[in-house]
Amino acid sequence: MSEPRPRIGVVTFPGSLDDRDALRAVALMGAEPVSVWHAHRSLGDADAVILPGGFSYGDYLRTGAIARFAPAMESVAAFAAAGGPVLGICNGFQILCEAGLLPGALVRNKGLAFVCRWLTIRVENGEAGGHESSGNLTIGRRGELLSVPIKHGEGRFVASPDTLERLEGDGRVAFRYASPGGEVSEDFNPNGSTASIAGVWNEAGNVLGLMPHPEHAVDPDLGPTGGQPILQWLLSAARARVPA
Amino acid sequence: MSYRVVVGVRLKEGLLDPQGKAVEAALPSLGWTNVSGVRVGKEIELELDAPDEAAARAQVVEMSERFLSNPVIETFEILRVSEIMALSQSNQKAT
Amino acid sequence: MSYRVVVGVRLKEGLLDPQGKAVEAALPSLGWTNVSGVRVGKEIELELDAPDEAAARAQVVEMSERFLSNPVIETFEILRVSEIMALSQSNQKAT
Amino acid sequence: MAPVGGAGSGAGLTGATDETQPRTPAPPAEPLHRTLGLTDTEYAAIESGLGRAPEPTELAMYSVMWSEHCSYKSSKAHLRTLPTEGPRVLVGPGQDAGVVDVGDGVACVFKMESHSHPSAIEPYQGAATGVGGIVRDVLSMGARPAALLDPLRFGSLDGERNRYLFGGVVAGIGSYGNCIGVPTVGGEVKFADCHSANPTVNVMCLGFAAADALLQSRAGGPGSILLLIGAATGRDGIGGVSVLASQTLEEDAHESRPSVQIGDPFLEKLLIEACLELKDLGLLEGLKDLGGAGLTCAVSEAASGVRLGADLDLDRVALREQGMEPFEILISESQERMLAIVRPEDVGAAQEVCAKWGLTGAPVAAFVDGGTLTVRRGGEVVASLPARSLADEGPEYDRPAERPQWLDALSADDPARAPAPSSLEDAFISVLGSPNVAGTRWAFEQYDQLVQGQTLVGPGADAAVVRIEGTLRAVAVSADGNGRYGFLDPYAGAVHAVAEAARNVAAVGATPAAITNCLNFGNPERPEVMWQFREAVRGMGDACRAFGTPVTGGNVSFYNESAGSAIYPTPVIGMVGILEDYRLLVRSGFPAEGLAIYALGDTRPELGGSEYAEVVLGKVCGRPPAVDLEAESKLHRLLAASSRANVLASAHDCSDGGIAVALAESAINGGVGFDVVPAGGAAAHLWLFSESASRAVVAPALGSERALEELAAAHGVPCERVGTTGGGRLRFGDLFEVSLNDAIVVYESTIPRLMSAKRAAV
Ligand SMILES: Nc1ncnc2c1ncn2[C@@H]1O[C@H](COP(=O)(O)OP(=O)(O)O)[C@@H](O)[C@H]1O
Ligand SMILES: [Mg+2]
Repeated sequence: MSEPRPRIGVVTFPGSLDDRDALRAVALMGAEPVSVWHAHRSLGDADAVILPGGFSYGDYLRTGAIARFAPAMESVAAFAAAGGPVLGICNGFQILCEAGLLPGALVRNKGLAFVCRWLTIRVENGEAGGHESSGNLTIGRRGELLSVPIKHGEGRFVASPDTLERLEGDGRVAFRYASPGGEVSEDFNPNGSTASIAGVWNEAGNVLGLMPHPEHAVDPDLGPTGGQPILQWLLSAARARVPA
Repeated sequence: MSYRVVVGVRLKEGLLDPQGKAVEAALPSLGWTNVSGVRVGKEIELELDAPDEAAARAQVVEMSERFLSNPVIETFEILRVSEIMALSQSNQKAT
Repeated sequence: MSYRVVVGVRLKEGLLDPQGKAVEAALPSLGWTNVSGVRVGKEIELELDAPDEAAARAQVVEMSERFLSNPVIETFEILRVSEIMALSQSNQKAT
Repeated sequence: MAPVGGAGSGAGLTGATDETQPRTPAPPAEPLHRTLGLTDTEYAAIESGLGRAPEPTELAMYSVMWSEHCSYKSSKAHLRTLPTEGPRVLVGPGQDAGVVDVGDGVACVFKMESHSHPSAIEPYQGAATGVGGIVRDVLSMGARPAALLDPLRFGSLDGERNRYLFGGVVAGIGSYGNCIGVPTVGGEVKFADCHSANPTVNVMCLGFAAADALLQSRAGGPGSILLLIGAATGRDGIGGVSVLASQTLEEDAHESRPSVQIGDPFLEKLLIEACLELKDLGLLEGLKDLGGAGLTCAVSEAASGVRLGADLDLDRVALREQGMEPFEILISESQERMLAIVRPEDVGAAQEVCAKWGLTGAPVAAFVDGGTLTVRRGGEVVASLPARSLADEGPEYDRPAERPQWLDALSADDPARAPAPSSLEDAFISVLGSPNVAGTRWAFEQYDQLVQGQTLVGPGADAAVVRIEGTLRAVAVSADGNGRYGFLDPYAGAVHAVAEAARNVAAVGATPAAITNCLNFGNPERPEVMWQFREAVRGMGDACRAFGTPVTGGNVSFYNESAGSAIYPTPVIGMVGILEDYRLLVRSGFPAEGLAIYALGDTRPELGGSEYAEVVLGKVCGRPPAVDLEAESKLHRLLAASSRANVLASAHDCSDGGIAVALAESAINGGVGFDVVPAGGAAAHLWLFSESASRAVVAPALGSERALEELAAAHGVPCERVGTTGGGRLRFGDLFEVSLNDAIVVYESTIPRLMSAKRAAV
């Protein structure tokens, strides 16, 4: 018997842009892609959910500020509370922060300009909690390097000192921007993120948000494939929920 | 009654405001060497119906807390609340 | 003297304000059905040294015309000018 | 406050004056038609066509439709000489965008347009709305917009205003393209002093559709309903078409404030999705974008296209502002609007799709028999005109053209005769670090290059390559122009632009298929400009015929001049090529050490109009390099054949800066240095910097050297081994060498350094 094919839901908000890319990427990774419409409460029986990149509601007012009130977000919140795996990519990360499902916020890049480039991120905690398991439910070992693209104008992660302390202490910083050799420094911080943070986990470890775009780094014909381990985590977490 | 309200939404103190910094850095070369502490935030203007000014203000405070600002990164301030005269009275002073 | 000045910079009337429109469109579903005319602009706060309030205001007007606003599409308004007390006197009223 | 109602507000019609002013019409210094930019002859033609004097509203409609921008009155006669047909062309000029068949049932829709005039006044919004406009052109053919390119030209970045314009334009293109989810995959950034007051902002969009599911803007029959979808109509760009685009920018350009428009890319994204969903559901007979001249243009063209008339009810148009006059609604250029042509029974279903995307779809007009466009407001007829007369019967001029005398002296001054530079290394660094040659990462990192997930090659290469989902095919696309060549010889400049665009497309292994173009010129009422234009169109046509790449469409931007001083006559060519198997794509960087390097094509002592002449000798003079169209075609065929035979490890065309720059870019892009032996002895600078046409620098895959030589011989292309890849240095034999790292710094830091001089921040 082959492994069950998990259903991965991708929520399309008005202004979502990388929704079709996320659907294509999870299909390429072996999942069944499921489109979810922002105005509906149904998540389409998804085993995991992606909030994709883009400019939901034009990023007007604040990134994610309007999308987080969508009916589908009530379902996403309930799904996450019940332990369902949720991945927020770029605008999806911003929406999760606005919705309070992840701590902190994402503000304008330090350099003020939109930045689109391939770069390296370092895995800090391949799963939340700082421990390292070796199974499918981890993205990778600490220090592992992934080549992924970023493309955003508001990706500078900020949080209160308390929150930051907790994130670091609880092993919930998922990724940091790094040099190609894995060194973390301001020279390789593309947006001025606090402590070069590129992605964070929620407390329960089932919600992950990151600014880089793993869905654009899965197809070897297009470039490096550093997105695969990230989506693999989501697929594995989803598979674990598929009733046997 | 109709009120026009102006809300200012600002990045919290202590958060880096690169836009403010860029403005501040550009000013001296334009001849202003006497300016500091520049912060760039948002100004949101809106009109709303409310029974009285206090109610209008209270509603905008709630709106700002829940939606117009993000308390993780921003503070807000109601900068102005003014009554909008009905059109037929537009040239009269309110009593 | 030091003054803290707040300037509002807005899109000219008549020009489309996509941000204001999006905010306005979102409000009813959040329960505010009584809001209209939303415009989102910039609020710029700064501190400057000037001999007196009138001078401070005049300088900020010039700065706004030349630099803080883009006269092609924006207008501005000085929303507030307040004197900054020296630290030792911060709890006293200015005379 | 500056009074509203300057150049841009269609002064003379009541509604155009400032709302707060009492509406006392200004004393009529001039007849209305002249104020609106119509000549006495044009007015007479309108009057005799109608058999009566036009009402002011009608006159306003004619003035925008018969403007240069909409009627192509100065250029039409010349454009007609262009080759427009070929086996791959599905739709040629005359529609909103051209279409070629790329195989496997897929059509590629593409078009280029200028937004230079609005960008000169408000760079961010001007460029942003330019992107919006060209995207809607592609959308109107039923294609999903899939890629953007942005050929840009500015004055020197030493000037503060030029930095502001460049920064604003790039940010504006990024803001719009990024927000609608269309990747920006290529473009050009060039600098010349003649662009200081007149930046050139061209934008190209391409999209894909099933070849059997293209939409037509000529569609529908009597009774068909025209649904206006998208933004509410405001006083945007009132007079923008005829005034902004058809009159030379003067010092007081900022007075035309009301003509600046603000784009709403979020709304555009919704519009794209709604229109494509309408099409997929079979609810559309046809689709038209609203651009220049707004509703007047869209409705009259739609009706005239099917030889019908239309009843247009302005009461049904959703308005953003109060008190709008009929003429304002008719000619408003508010962005983010489309006109869908639907069967009456489908109106309800179509409106539901609009509502799903949060848009209104208002049935503003219906086609009627008889050819008359009748416009009503509050039940009253405000205009009643033959639709054809607006859309298709505009004036046409054969304007006088004359070769300027000043060209003789320039042509005679051949930079190849100047003494060799005292230091070849310094000359090389100057050329590599010239803003026209240096890397444009500063700009293209502000663009989303990846969204939609099909970008095989993005900005910074010869041609961008975009994969076609579900097939092995890809489209290669390049946008190119050469202002200096055009200035020195407009015929040659156009030939070079087409040749370079085709060469770029061929360098990645694709076969050039067809072009779109944007012709950027000065004031056509000046004979010397008209001569430049005529020559450029002739050159473009000749080159396209020689390469078998027909012209599927384009755009003409005149009046790019201030105080009698025009921009370089600059045709910008958007070339589309087809790659049958994207896995055979050839990249421009040296991928490995120890590969042989070959120069394809002949290098002659040609420095006229070259980058070397400008940055090292400080002059723009001489004759542009000769182009042998047959030799150029052979090179394209060789490059495509080499890709098919999988012989090449890298290929890069030779253009600005010559072989020296081509080699350096291959090294920088691949991260691998080289050692070459320059030819030419004492005149090595001619070999290094000559810009002879029809050349490329290639590295065959290890073991494929003979295969390349044989292919080249079979194609009749000179092919000479010049060196070997490897090491961390760019080594030009015994002449000089530069470390790869230093070269990267020179190449990558030029534009960021110039832009950091000081930034306008807010
Ligand atoms: N330089 C050109 N070469 C060929 N065709 C052109 C050129 N300029 C304009 N055209 C064609 O003329 C028609 C009108 O162009 P334009 O008014 O720019 O179209 P639209 O209003 O749809 O953007 C189009 O079909 C366009 O392709
Ligand atoms: Mg069009």
